[in-house]
Amino acid sequence: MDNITSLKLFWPESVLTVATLAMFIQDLLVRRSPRRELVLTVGALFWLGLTAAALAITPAGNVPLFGGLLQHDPFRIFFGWLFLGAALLTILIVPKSQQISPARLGEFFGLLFALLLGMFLMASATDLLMIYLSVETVSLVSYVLTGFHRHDRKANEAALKYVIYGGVASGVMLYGMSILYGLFATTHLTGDGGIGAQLADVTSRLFLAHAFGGQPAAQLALVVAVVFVLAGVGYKIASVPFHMWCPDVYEGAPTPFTAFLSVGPKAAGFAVAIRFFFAAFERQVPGGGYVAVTELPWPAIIGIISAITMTLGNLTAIVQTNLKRLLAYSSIAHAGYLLMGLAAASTEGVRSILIYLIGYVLMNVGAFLVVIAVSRHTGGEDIRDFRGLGTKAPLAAIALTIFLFSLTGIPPFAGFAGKYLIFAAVVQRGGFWFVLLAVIGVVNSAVSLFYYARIIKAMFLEDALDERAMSVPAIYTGVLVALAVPVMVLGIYWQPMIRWATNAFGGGFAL
Amino acid sequence: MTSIGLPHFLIVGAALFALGMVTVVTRRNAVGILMGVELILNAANVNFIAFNHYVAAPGSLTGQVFSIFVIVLAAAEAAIGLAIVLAIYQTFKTIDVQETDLLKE
Amino acid sequence: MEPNENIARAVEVSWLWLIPFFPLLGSAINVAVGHRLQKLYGKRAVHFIAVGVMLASCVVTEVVFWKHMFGAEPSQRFLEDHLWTMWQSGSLRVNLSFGIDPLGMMMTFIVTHVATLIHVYSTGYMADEPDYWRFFTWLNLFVFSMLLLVMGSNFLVMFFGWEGVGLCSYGLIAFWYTDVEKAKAGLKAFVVNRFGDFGFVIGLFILFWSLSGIWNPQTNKYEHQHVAYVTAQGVTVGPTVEFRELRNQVSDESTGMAERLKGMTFWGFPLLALVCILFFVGATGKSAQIPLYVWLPDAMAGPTPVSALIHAATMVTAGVYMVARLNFLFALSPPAMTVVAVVGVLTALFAASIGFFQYDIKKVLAYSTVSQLGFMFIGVGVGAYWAGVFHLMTHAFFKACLFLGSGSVILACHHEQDMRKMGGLKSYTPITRWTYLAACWAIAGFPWASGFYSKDEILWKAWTAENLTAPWIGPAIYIVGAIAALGTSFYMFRSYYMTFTGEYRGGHGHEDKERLEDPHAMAAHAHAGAITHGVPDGAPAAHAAASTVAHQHDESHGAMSTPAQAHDEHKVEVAAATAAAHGHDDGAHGDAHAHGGVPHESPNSMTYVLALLAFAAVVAGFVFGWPAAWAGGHEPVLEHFLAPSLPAAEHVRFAEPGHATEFLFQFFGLAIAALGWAGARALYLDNKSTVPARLKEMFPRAWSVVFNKYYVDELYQATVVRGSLIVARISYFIDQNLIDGLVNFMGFLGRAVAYLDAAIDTYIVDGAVNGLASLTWNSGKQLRRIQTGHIQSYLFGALGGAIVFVIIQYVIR
Amino acid sequence: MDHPTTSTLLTWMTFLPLAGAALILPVLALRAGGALSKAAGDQICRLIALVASGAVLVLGWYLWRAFDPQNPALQFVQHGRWITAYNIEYFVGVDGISITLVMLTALISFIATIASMPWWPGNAHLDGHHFTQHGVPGYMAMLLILQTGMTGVFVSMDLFLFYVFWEVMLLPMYFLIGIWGGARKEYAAIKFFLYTLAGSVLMLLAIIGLYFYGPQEVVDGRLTHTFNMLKMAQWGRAGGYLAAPLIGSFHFINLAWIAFFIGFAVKIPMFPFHTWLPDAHVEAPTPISVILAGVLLKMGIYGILRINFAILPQATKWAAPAMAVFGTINIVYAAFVCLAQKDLKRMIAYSSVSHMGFCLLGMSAFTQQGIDGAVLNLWTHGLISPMLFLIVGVIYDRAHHRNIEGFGGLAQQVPEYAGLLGLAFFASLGLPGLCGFVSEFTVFLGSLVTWQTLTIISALSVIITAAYYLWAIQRMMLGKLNPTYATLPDVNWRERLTLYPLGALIIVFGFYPQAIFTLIEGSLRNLILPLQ
Repeated sequence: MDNITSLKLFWPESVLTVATLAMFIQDLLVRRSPRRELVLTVGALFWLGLTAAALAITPAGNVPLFGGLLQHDPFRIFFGWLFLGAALLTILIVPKSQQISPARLGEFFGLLFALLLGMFLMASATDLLMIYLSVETVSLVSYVLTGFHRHDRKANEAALKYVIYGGVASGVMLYGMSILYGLFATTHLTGDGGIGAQLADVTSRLFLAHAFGGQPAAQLALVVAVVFVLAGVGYKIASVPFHMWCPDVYEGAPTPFTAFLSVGPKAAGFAVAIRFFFAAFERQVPGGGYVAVTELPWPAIIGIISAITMTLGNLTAIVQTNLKRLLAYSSIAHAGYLLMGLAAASTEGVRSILIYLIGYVLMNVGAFLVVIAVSRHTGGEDIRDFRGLGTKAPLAAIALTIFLFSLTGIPPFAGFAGKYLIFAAVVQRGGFWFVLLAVIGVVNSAVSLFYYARIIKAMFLEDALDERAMSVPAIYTGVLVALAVPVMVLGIYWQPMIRWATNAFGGGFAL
Repeated sequence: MTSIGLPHFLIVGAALFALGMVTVVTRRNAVGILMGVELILNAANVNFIAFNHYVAAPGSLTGQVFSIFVIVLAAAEAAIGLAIVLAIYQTFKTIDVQETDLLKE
Repeated sequence: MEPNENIARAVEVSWLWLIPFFPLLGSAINVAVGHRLQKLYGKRAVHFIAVGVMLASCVVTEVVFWKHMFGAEPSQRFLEDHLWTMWQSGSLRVNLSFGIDPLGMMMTFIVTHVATLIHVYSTGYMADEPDYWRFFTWLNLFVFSMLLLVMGSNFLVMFFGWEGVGLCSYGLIAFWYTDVEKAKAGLKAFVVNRFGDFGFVIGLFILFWSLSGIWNPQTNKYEHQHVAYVTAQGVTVGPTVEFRELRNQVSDESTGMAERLKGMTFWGFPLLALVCILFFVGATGKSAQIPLYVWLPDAMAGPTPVSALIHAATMVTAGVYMVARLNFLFALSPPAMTVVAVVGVLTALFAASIGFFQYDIKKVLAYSTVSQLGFMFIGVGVGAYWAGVFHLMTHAFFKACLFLGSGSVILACHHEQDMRKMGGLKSYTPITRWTYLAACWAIAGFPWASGFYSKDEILWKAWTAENLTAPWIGPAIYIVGAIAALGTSFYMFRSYYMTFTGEYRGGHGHEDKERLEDPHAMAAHAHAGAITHGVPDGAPAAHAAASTVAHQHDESHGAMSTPAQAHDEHKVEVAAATAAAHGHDDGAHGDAHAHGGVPHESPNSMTYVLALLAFAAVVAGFVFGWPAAWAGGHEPVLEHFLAPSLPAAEHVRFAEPGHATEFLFQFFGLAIAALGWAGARALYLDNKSTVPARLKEMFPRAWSVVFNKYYVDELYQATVVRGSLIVARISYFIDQNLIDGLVNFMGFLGRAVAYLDAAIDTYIVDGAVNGLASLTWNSGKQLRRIQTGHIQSYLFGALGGAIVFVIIQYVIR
Repeated sequence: MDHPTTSTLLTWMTFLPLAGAALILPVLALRAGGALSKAAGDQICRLIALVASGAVLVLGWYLWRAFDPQNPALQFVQHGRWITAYNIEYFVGVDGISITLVMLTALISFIATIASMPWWPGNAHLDGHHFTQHGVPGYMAMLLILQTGMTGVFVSMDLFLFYVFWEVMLLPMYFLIGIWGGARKEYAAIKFFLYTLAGSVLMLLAIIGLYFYGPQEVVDGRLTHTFNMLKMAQWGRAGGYLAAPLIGSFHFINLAWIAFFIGFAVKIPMFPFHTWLPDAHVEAPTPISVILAGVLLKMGIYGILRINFAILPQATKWAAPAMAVFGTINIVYAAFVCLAQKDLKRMIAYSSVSHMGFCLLGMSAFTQQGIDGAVLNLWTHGLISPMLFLIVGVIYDRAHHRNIEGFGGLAQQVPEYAGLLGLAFFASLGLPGLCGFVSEFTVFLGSLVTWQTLTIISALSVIITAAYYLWAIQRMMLGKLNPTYATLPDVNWRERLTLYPLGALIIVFGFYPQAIFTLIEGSLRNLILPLQ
């Protein structure tokens, strides 16, 4: 599809590009205004709304854009809405969080939109180049936002670590991409002549010859390349062994951004991973199912990673006392659960990931929101700061309880729906290894209860350190309710989520 | 009589990659580490160019374009990295180094 | 075909349930409002209810007998009253229904009538008991349970009663629970009986299933054969718990059930023997036979009327009754019968030997009871069912009489039970003395008192028994039994002479243990306690305090300095006790007998009862058991009456040596009794002889062994009780430390790993940046190592991971 | 869709308490708004809880009257779509297996609610720390939610629905123990929660497995699997699950059976998964112990019957010996442990472990009597153990300790209490005439044909049981009165209201257990048919 017509389907990204610039300009314009905080928030919401509108009016379809750099399909739209939701929550949270000074609010929003743009691109990239670019965009902006407090040493440490990890990871990924390019002589994943197509038809395996001397070496090269790419993705979704940056960055970054970081880029990373593996190594069969086209055992490797990731994440989380770190490790564990869905390498698996992500956005942001609310009051994020929350701010406490139980994956909360579907997908694959993976998964979710329950225990079973009444901003209360209610409703009735996921993946279209 | 071929380029690329890695994991200086990252990126660039020449269909410029993009992004990354190093300088200069253990339980 | 007279057909009598109902009603009333009644209207109200319901149930029993039993056709003597089906599960159907056949009739008679008498007696004996209502509640409840046991038409109802009487005996033995020893005696009785019940129930299970299938001797697996069906004779063949149906299908040859059962084995044992022995295990529990007799002597901790009713006349005979009730089963299995008879005779001898040297009058009677029960088991064991049951009846009379007599004596001697502190009572308590003597006469087996007929019938049947596993066993049993009989005669007269002849040796204070049995004393101690706790002097203060703490009968034991002092307070305080604590007159004899004075005869409510029982003890023998040998072959009344209930009696074979021999053996019996009496008279009359003392000197060890009941209690204590407690501790230890410990250890392991992991993260990461930061400024040499090390390790970690995955991937494919 | 809706009764019984809990929220709002005083708010919450659970009890009575014992099939069915994508349905109904438990839940919940009321005179000894005094709205809400969860477990016929209720039940229980519990409440609560969750997550996998290897049906033109337990049961009896592929070298049915069994064994609780129970009981407030012992423990057995027996009969046969052995261990081992207890509540908790062993033994025999006795034992133990825990509660409220040896001679100070205690203890040790005996007897009778040795060993435990109960009575009630308790008040009206009904029922069902047998026998006969 040529570029001009492609632009028709490129509205959301276009709007976001403009929005980024617009936010900076608006920031300059209202620099003197006393009500800049409000003005900027409204502005941000306006642009977000505009993006949403653009996304809404974008006609459905399944076409490559810009000569196959991007792919316009429901999958992308789904993630678009997910990202917008996360962004909306962040925008609502930021102003009252007392972590972003009004003076730099516009800057923050601007960067946020840039980040959003990168994520949108990640969700639709079908070309190695585009993948690299979008990942880098997201990374670069994230570095900046992590070190947003120029004078906070924690923030700086975090930012530095992030840069180094990110740089190396993306470098490794790039190197892997270069090898892929060498093997296939193309950077397209999809389309005829794309990597997927080449792998799919056995005859064209000859290509391997002229790159390296013969099959085995080529296979090794392919494996290396895949793993290197995986390193880049794994770093984005914070899976072992590329997770170490995660806790420090989460702790160092301003909490509203941490909340966003824990859901947005992670989701985007999964979008990339799903696209990469399913476009390149799987072929869609009539009826929406997928079958492997190579003997490359990528599900196994993903399975192993997911097992290690969730186990380490959970075990480490047990001993955390700082809630931001704790949630960081818990988010690592959740990356592990999500990878299980990917390891299933089936339509159901991917759908379960998508559904899990919906619940995950709601409950994780919600949890961070309560953390922000508490740290506004106590100035700390330790578990002991949560003591007696049940009496000081019952509503927040109940909300957090709901989110945590949902994260544990106990019915009737949304987290359970996602988790159930992931396990179902894995068990459906059958066979000893998949069942073992599932067992590891369920045992982990039992273990995770241990540290989530510690927080609940602190809130309800222990007495407060001080008797100061705690005030929760009305907007926060509103957001909390707005998050808790769907968490419960979707937990009891998840038919709609299934519908969205079914539309988004494995329908009549290929990635 | 051997002519320079794809393997030589790839070896150079691999060497660069290895060097970059080594730099990253051994240098003590933040700036040095960032340099290591640059090396890694350029190792990829070398590969891209070489493959573009030897493997890709004649007239295709994908590899070239890719490498150019990489150079641009590398610059951006370097800029941000240095900026952060600078920030660290500002914050940490004022404080005793022994007390800078913040991100810990 | 003509109806087979072996088949018992039921006659519906829809009001049999009234017999047990009345006592139940009485106890219900008393438990609900007895306490209040006693407060408002005095003890009269309480025992009016209790005795009233007993009389009612007696009347019903009489009506049943004269209306349906007396002169009815043998086949018409199976009265049944079906109330409702309690539960039904598969082939198991449990009815709440009562059945009275001649055997049951006799037992019902004994239970209701003797119980009524003892109720009356209790009104006198317990007159000073503060918890009067509680006593009669238990007593009525006991009669109810006993009637369930006797009248139950199936194993389950019988078992309801079986355990019910156990419960009541627990409650009555531990009636004065403030004394821990008495409480422990109750516990012991119940738990020991549980052993027996266990056997009973297992036996029932095995029998039940055997009626509809077999236990494959190879695999020990149960193989179901048929469901219940009805023969042309109208006999239901199949699993059942109804006595009558069981009896019919076993004793009616056409069903072939008897042969089936004979042929069957369970775990290699002959099934019938196993089942019967298991039932007998139950019997040993209830009827205090070896090895489960140990609870009965301790049970004497209960009030004496209780000992008379439960531990002499009725409950302890339940085992005998059960064996007689199941005669058709036991008769099929000579081994089982032999076991029963042998255990019986051994118990008889063993208990008698212990009885020789006891000083506590109630202990003597207790062991004599055990021994007499042994005789009964000889009877039912050798197949002379009617004889065993006959002895059961006569024993009910004379043993009840003896116990009540001892109660009267104890009361007379101010709650003294040690015969060494008695003596010469014949002048003080003539009625008691004569009744006691009559009962001794009966138990020793002098003609024409009842014991003579029943005991000699049993021993004679033992001699002539041919249904045992070996021919020599019968005679052997006879000889041992005869020795036991000799012992009986001896120790009974010993107790008589020690108690009633010579000089009165008691009357000065009692030791602590007896005091607790004495209601007066209990009340008094409240005051002693009040004094010692409250204001130390001054009667009015004592009274004030008394009324407040009147219920704490035991406060004083620690504080009580000397028996003498106790006794004085005792005298002073009795009036106050009864007056202040339970402010009303005490019916029968409020303060009739002040304590510490001379012995005194008991009130009429007790003496009349004694007289009646003594009369029965004397006459019951020849009325019901006039031997066939004397009557020219007419079988005794009772045997004739019981015949329909004991179908097996005619299958069990006995030798027929002719009348001469029988007379000879009856003479032996007389001689034995006389010998025992003479010995006792020589040694214990008027407490003159010094022989006993010298014998005691001569064989101190032997004496102490016997006196201490062969240390059986200690043995059980050391093995069973200790054993189970140790097992318990071990199990609990396992629970706490191993299982839970394991769980906690897993938890700990998890946390340990977690800490480790966290440490790696933290240190590598922090160290990295700290080092970095530090280095970026002053290239501090000391941190160099750390920094390089850290950066290496953390990025190597990532890289190493990647490489590992490469390898894995390569390997997997 | 077969099993058309015939009644909404069960839905009412299930969600009425939840509605009550929802009703508490506005009360909270009013209280927060200051429109209500704290005391008034508390009273209203108590009233709501009482009315809600009382109403459920009435419905339960109606259910009992309207239930047709002749019909072994499912009754009072309500059927609705829930999540069509996975063919998950809202499907509730009762048959002989569950009817008694539904009634029991209603009864015990109501009694527990009464036991949570401080209204009646003679409660002066309840200080501010007493569970009836603080956090009343939360307590009542949790109690009601718990009741919904419990009822739901027993009525749901859709496996997924079952699992949801099963998990929902955990949360309120966790808080009820953790907030209103005793000294080591946090430990006990988390232990309970983790144990049960660990058990149930494995169950989740097994459920998924049953779903995918289970029967298929066409729903709106789509061939799909089903969570319908009845269809699964038909499929299982027909041997459908035998066709499932091996997992590693294991048969699917065996693995699934084990997974379910572990999940349920934790709840029973079965040795060696029982150690959470003593702690939970000792720390839980009295009404919660009542519910724990009265209803929660029953769910394990119920689940085994409903799922392991009905859906995986082949595997059940395969595992029967293990069940019998574990049952025996439970019975004997726990009885001995009881003998070693000093803490009264702990002793009774272990006695529950011992008595639940009867169910395992009876079920594993596959005889009518065995399984009837097992299910009856759920009912009888469901009446007796609550009474026992209430008895403990009475003394604990007054003496503030439960050390058996710390009492002595109480019988003369509190005769009425002593009488009730005696009744409960004797009922529990299986005295004929009280309902405990009936189930014991029937279980042993039924299990003897299959497990001779084990039955005889287990039957020996009746001696131990008698020993530890009577010993406890002797140490607490008999002997010299411990002067410390010279002024101990006897039971008050609140306690009478909870104790006497239970006592009466214990006696009634001791003489007329047929009332229960008629309800259960039909369904149970069908249940064990494929197992014999």
